[in-house]
Amino acid sequence: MSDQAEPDEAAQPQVPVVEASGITKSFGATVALRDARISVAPGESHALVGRNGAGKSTLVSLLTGMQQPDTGTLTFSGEPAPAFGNTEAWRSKVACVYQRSTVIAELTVAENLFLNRQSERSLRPIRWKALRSRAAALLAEYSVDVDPSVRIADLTVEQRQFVEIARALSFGARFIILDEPTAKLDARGIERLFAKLRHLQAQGVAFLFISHHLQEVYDLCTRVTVYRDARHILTASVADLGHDALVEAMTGESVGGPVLAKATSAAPESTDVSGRSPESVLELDGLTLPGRYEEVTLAVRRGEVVGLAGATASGNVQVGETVAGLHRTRIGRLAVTGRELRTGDIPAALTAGVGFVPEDRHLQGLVVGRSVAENATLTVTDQLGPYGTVLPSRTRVFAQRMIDDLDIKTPDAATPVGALSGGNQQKVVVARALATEPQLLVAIRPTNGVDIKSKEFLLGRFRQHAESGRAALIVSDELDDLRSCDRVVAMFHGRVVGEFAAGWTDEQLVAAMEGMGATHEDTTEQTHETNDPHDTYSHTHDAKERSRDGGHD
Amino acid sequence: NRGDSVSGSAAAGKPAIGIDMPRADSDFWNSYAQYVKTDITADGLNTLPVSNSENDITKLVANVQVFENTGAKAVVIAPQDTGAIVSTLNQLAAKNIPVVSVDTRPDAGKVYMVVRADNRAYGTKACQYLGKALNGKGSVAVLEGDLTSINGRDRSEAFASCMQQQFPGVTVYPLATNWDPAVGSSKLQTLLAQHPNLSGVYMEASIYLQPTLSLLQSKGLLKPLGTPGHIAIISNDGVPQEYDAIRKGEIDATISQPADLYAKYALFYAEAAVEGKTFKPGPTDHGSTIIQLPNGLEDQLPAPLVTKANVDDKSLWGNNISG
Amino acid sequence: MAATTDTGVATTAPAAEPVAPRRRGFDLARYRDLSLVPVLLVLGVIGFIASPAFLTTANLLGVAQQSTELSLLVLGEALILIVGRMDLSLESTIGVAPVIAIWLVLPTSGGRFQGLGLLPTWTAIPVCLLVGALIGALNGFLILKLRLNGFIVTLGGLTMLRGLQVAISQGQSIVEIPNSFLYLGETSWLGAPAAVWICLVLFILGGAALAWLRHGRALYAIGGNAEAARTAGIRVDRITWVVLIIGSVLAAFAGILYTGHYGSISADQGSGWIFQVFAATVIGGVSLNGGRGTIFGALTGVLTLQLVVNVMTLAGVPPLWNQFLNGAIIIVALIISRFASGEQE
Amino acid sequence: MAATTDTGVATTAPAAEPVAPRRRGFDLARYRDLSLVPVLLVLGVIGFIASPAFLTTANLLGVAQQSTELSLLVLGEALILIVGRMDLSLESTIGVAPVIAIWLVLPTSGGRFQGLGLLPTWTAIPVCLLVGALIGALNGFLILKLRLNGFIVTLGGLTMLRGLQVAISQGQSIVEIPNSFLYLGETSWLGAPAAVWICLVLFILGGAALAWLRHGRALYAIGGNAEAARTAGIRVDRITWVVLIIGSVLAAFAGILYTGHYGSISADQGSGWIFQVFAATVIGGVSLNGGRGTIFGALTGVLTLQLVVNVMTLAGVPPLWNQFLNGAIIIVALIISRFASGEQE
Ligand SMILES: Nc1ncnc2c1ncn2[C@@H]1O[C@H](COP(=O)(O)OP(=O)(O)OP(=O)(O)O)[C@@H](O)[C@H]1O
Ligand SMILES: Nc1ncnc2c1ncn2[C@@H]1O[C@H](COP(=O)(O)OP(=O)(O)OP(=O)(O)O)[C@@H](O)[C@H]1O
Ligand SMILES: [Mg+2]
Ligand SMILES: [Mg+2]
Repeated sequence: MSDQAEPDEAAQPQVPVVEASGITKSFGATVALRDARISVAPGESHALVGRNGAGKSTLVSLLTGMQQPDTGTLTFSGEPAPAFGNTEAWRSKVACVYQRSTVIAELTVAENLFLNRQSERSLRPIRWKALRSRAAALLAEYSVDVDPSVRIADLTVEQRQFVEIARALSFGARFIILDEPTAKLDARGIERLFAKLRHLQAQGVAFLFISHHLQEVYDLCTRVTVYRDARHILTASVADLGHDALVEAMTGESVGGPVLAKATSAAPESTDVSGRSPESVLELDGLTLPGRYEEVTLAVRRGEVVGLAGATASGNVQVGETVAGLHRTRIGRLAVTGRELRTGDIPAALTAGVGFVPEDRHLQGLVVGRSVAENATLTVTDQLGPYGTVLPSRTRVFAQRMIDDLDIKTPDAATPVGALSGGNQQKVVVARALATEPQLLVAIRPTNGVDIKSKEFLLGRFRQHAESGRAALIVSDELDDLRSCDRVVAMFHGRVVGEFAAGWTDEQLVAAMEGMGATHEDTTEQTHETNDPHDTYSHTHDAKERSRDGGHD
Repeated sequence: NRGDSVSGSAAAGKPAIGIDMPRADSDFWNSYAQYVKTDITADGLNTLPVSNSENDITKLVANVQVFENTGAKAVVIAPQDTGAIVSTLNQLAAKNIPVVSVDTRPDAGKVYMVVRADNRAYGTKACQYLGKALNGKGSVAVLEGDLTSINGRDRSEAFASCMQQQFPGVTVYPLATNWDPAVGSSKLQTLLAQHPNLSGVYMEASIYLQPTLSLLQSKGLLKPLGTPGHIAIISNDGVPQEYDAIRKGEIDATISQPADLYAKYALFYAEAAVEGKTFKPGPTDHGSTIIQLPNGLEDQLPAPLVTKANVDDKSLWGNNISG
Repeated sequence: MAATTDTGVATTAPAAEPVAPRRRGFDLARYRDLSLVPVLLVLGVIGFIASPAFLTTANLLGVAQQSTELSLLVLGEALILIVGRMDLSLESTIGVAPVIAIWLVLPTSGGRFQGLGLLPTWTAIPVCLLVGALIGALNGFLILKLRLNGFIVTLGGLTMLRGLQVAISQGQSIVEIPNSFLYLGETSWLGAPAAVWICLVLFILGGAALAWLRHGRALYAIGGNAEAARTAGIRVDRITWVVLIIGSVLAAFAGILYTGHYGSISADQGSGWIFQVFAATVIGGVSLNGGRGTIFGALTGVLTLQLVVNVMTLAGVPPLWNQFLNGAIIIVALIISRFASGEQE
Repeated sequence: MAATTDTGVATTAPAAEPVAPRRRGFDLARYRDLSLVPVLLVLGVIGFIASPAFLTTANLLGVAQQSTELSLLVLGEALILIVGRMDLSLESTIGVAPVIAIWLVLPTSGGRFQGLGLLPTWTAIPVCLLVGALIGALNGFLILKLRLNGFIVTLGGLTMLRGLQVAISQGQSIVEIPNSFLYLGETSWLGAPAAVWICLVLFILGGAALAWLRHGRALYAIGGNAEAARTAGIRVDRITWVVLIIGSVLAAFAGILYTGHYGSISADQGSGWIFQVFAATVIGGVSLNGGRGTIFGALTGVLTLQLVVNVMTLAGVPPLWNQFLNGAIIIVALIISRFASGEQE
C-alpha cells in the first residue's frame, strides 16, 4: 500500500468524489448535524471519527440518500446528488456498509448479495443457479466459506458482516462508505477486510471509513475528519495528527497519560494463579456445553477482574452466558460464592449474585420503547417498593443514582432509552447489570461500538466494582478490554488454552486466542503472510496489526 | 361405508333426500331441526346425512353439490340468501333434482315448492295488532333484524308501510341490530332515554325477548298487560319462552312461525317430488294456500297471531316442543 | 424500524439546549393515552346537538352499562397485547364459559335446557371462571409450549369454542339462568348498575397493577423485548401464560355479566365481537406489537365505540347508513388521535 | 422470538462442525410450503373412507370451484402479508366492488334494483376492478402516507365498505347481473369451470413472480426488513402500495367470480370470510410478520379448509358438531404442519 499515489497535492484540480457542505439535519428537537461538511478526493481513504452520537451515521444516511438534509449541498464528482427517493441512482454513486445490519435474515446469502439486482432487467426471470455461482465467486474473494444457498439467519454474525461488506464492495462504485465495519469482526476477519480494501485502494476507489478503533484509522487512511457535537471540528492528514491530538479533537479535552485503564500489576493476589481460595466468587469445574465448549475450569476471586478471551467460535461467550443462566449444562460444576448454581435458570443466577451485560444490547439488553429508568431498574423491581409494588418515586431515585453513577447522558430518567446514543445505551445495560450489586459481574463485549472515552469509563467502572469487594468476568476478544483485567484466560475452539497474569504482551494473547499459544492445537488456517507457523517474528507482526487502537503506545 | 344413515333399513329402498340446515345456533332453526329429525324417523324416509351451512351461502352450495354427487333425488334447503342460490337451482333443474325451499323464496331458478309463511304478513299483523292496541297513537320501536336478510327486510318494510298507511299517528323508530340482541338492547336503552314514553315494541325475532325484558325490568317499565304504563310488545317466532311471557302478561303477542309445519311439509313435498306428484295453486287440505310463483309453487303456511287468548292452544308448535 | 443513525446529541450537546424541546416531544408521548379524549369531546358535542336526551343520567349510565361486557374483553385483550400476544378466542369464551358452567349446575330435568346437575347451583360463578382459566391455560400451552402461531391457534379456538357452545346448548338460547348471574347483571348499587362498578374496579386494579406492580411492569418489558426481559431475570413464559389465563378469566366474567344483563345466553353470544375488541383496544393506543399502551387508553377506546352507536341512535341515522358511518367514524377517530398525539401508530 | 440459546449457537459455533445438521434444517425449511401436504393426504384418506363419492371428478371439481373465490382473496392477502402488511378490508371489497360496478352500469329503471345507468354494460368488469384498485390505493394512502395502523385502518375499512354496500344495494340481493360476470362464473373450459382455470393461472403467475422476478423477490425483502430493503435500493413504499392495490384488485376480481358463480350479489357477500382468509394463509405457511411464505403454500391452505368442509359433509357430521370440528381440525392441521416442517410458527 505504500506504493499508492498520494492524491493530496498532485490531484489538486481533481473534483472530489463527494463533497458536502453546510449540512444540517435535525430529528425533532435533536440536532444531529449542524453546518457540517466533508470532502473526499478520488482514490482517497478518508476516516471519519467522533464520539458516540457525533453525527457520523447521520452523515452516512445523508450521503447515501436514505435521508434528506434540512439544509446544505451535496455533490458527487461535481454533479448534484440524485433526487431523494431515486435510490437506484444513489446506488450508482456510492456503496455503503451501514452500521446497522442491512441483510435480510430469511433470504439466502446469494440473494442478499444481489438484492434488487438479481436479474439484469426487471422483467427478466432470475437465473438462480447463475446467481449462486456468482455469489460463490464473490464470497471466495473474502475467503468466506459459506454455501450461497444458506439463509442469512443461519450464519454467524461475522459471516453476515462479510456478506454485507462483499455486497457493498461488489457494486463497482468508485466511492464506498464503511460505517464501523470492523465492530463485528475478529482480528483475522479485520485482516481479510483490510487486505481487500487495500486492493481496492490500489485501483483508485475512494473510501469513507468510520471506526472507534483509532489504530485502524492510522493503518488504513490518509486523511481524517473529526466531528464533535454535530459539528465539523477538523480535517487533516493522518500523518500530521498524533494519537493524542486526534483524541483531543474528538473529546474536546486534552489527553494526559495513557487513555485506557490498565490493571495495576500490583493487583492483590493476582499472582496466585492456581489457588482456589474460599474467596472464590465464581468456580467452574469441568463445565461442558456439548458442541460449544468443553471442560472449562476457571475461578474468579473476590477483588479480581478476570478476562475470558477468545475469538469468534472459541466458546468464551457461551461460558459467560452459562454463568448468567442462559444455557443449561449437564456436565461439570458451576458455583457462585461457594454455592452450586443450577444452570439454565436466569432468575436463580440473579439471586445467587450474578449481574449480566449481554452481548447484543439491541437484542438482549434493552426494551427500546421504555424509559431509561425502567430499563435501568429492570433487574431490581423487587427492591423498589413493599409487597411487590414498584413505586415510581423510588424507581426515579434509584434510576437517577444509576444515571449519576455511570454518567449516563440523558435529558431525564423518563426518556425512552431508544433516544440515547449508542454509548449511553450501553451504559444503561451496564446499569441494569450493576443495579443488583452483584457479587459477580459477567460482561460480554461490554465496550462494543462504544467510543474511546466511554470505553475507558466503563472499564474503570468494572475495576471499581471489583475493588469494592466483588468480582468481574469480562468476556471479550478486544485487547483493550482485556488489558484492564488482572488475569486473562484464553479459549480456543471450546477449550481453555492458557492463562496470563497481568503484564502479558499482545502477541502472547493473540497467539493463544488463535490457537498458536503454548498449547498444541493444530490450526489449519491459511494466513497468507505466515508461511512458517513457527516464525515468531511474523506472528508478532500480525498481532500488532490485529491488536486494535491500543497497540500504539 | 355410511352414505345414508339416519333412517333404518325400512327406508333403504326409497330414493334419498338431501337436507341442509341453514344454521345451528338459533332457537327457531333448532326447533326446525328437531322436527325434521323426528319426522324423518316417523315417516321412514331415506335421507342423506343432514348438513349444516352455518348461514353461509357458499357452504350451502357446496353441501348441495355433495348431495348431488351422493345421489340425492330431492333436496330440501333454506337459503338465507335468495339471490345466490339461483345458479345452484338452475344446476339442479338441469339434473332434474326437485328442490323444496324452506322459509325463503328464491329470486329465480326452478323450485318444486316453497314452504314458508309470508314474512310480509308478519310485519303487517304486528303492525295491525300494535296499531289497535295503541289506538293509533304513540311511538313504537322496531328491533329490526339484519338489513341484508330478506326475511328481516320483509318484516321491517311491511311493518313500516302498514303503519304509515293505517296508523299515521304512530311514530316508528327503526333500530338496526344485525340480529345481535346486545345491539338491540343497547339501542333500545338509548331510545328509552330519548323517548321515555315509548308505547310499543315490535321485535322481529325471539332473540330479543330476554334482553328486552331484562332492560324494561331494570328500568321499572315492565308492567303486566292491562296495568297503566304497560308497553305493548309483540314478538315474532313463537318459541315456548314467548308463550311463557305472554302468559305472564309481560308481552302482548307473538307471531307463530310454524317450525313444525316447516319441517313437516318440507319433507312431505320432498317425498312427493321424488314420487313424481304434482300440485296446483289453490287451498290445501292443511289450512294453507298454494300460490303460483314465476319459478314454481309456494305453500303459504298459516302463521297465527298468538295472544293471551289463544296461547294455550295445543296445536301451536311452541306448546308441543320437548321440555 | 430504527434508522441507521444515532442519538448522540444528548451525549455531547450542551446540556441545557436540547432538554427543553425534547421534553415537549416526550410529554406528548406521555399523554398518548389521552389521545382519544378530543374524539370523545367531539362526540359529546355532536350528541348534545343531536338530542337533549344525550346528557341525561339515564342515557350516560345506559352507555356505561352497555360498555361493561365489551370493556372486560378489552381489558383482557389489552393485557394480552401489551405482553406481546393476541387472543381472538375471547369472543367465544364469553359465551362458552357460562354455558358450560350452567350445563354443569342445571338439573337433569325440569327446565327446557337440561344440564348435568353435577354441581350445586352456587358454584355457577366459580365454575364459569374456572372454565375461562382452563381455556386460557390451553391457549397458553399451544402457544408457549408447542410454539404454534398465536393468531391462528386462537382463531381456531374461536371457531372450536363457539362450536362447543352450539353443541352443548343444542343451539338453543338458555333462559334458566342461576340467580347469582342475574344478581350481578341486574342489581344497582348507589344508583348505578353493579356491573358498572365492578368494571370500574377491575379497570382501576388493572391500571394500578400495570403502573405499580412489579409483575405488571414486567408486561411492558416482555412485550417490548421478550429476550431483554428474559436476560433481566423475568420469567417470560410464566408471566405470559398467566396473562393469557387472566384474559380468558376476564372474558368468562364478561360472559357472566352478559348473561345476567340480558337474562339469557344465546348460542351466538359475543359472535363478531372480537373486531370491536381490537378496534377499541388499538384506537385506545395499545400497540399490536406489544409493550405499549395503557388500560385507561383502552377504556377510552371502548367508550368511543359505544358513544358512536349511542349518538347515531339518538341522531336517528337511517339504518341503511349506520354501518357505513360506524366504519367511517373509526377511521376518522384514528386520524384525529394520530394527529392529536403527534405520533404514528 | 429466538431463544437466547439459539442465538448464541448461530453466532459462534465453529464453522466446520454445524454445517451438516444445519443443512438438514435448511432443507426442511425449504419444504415448509409443503407442510400441509400430509394434512391434505390425511383428509383425502378420510374422505375416501367416508364416501365413495369423494374421489369422483364431479366432487373434486366442485371443491375446486368452491375454492376459487376464497383462493383469490388468499392470493391477495398472501402477497400483502409477505410484504409485511395486513388488509382486513378484502372481505368487504369482494362485495362492494361488484355492487358499485353494477350500480353504475345498470339502467335507472326496469329491474328490481335500479342503477345509475352512467356507463355502458360492457364496462362492468373493468369498472369493478377499478373500484378494487381505488380501495387498495386508499388503504395505501392511509397506511403509508398518514402512517395509520394498518390493522385498524382496514378494520374500519371493512365496516365502512360493507356499510357502503348495504347503503347502495338497500340491503337487497341484486340479481340483475351483467352477462360478462355470469360468463366468467358459469362457463366451463375443457371440462373444468373457467373460474378454476383463471385461478390456476393467477396462482402460477403470482408464484412465478415471487420466485423469479426481481420485483417479486422485493416483497420478501421488504417484509423481512423494510429498512434493509430500502438501503438496497428497493422502493419500499411504492412496492407496498402496489401490492395493496393488487390485493384489492384480486378481491374485486373474486367478487366478479362470486357474483357470476352464484348469480347474484347479496349484501353480506363475503361477510366473515376474512377469518377464513387468514386461517388459510397462515396454516399455508405465510408468516403474519412478513417476509416468509409462498403462494403455493397459501393454496394448500385454501384446499385444506375446503376439503375439511367437503369431507365433513360427506361423512355426515351432525350439524351441531360442525363448527366445533371445523375449529378443532384447524388446530390439528396447524400442529401436524408444525411438526411436519419441524419449525415453529
Ligand atoms: N426514532 C428515533 N428516535 C430517537 N432516536 C433514534 C431513533 N431512531 C434511531 N435513533 C437513534 O439512532 C441510533 C440507532 O442506532 P444504532 O444502533 O446505529 O446506534 P448504536 O447504538 O451506536 O448501534 P451499534 O450498537 O450498532 O453501534 C440510536 O442510538 C438512537 O439514538
Ligand atoms: N431517526 C432518528 N430520530 C431521532 N434522532 C436521531 C435519529 N437518527 C439519529 N438521531 C440523532 O442524531 C444524533 C447523531 O447520531 P449518529 O447515529 O449520527 O451518531 P454516530 O456518530 O453515528 O454515533 P455512534 O458512534 O454511536 O454510531 C444522535 O444524537 C441521535 O439522537
Ligand atoms: Mg453510528
Ligand atoms: Mg454505534
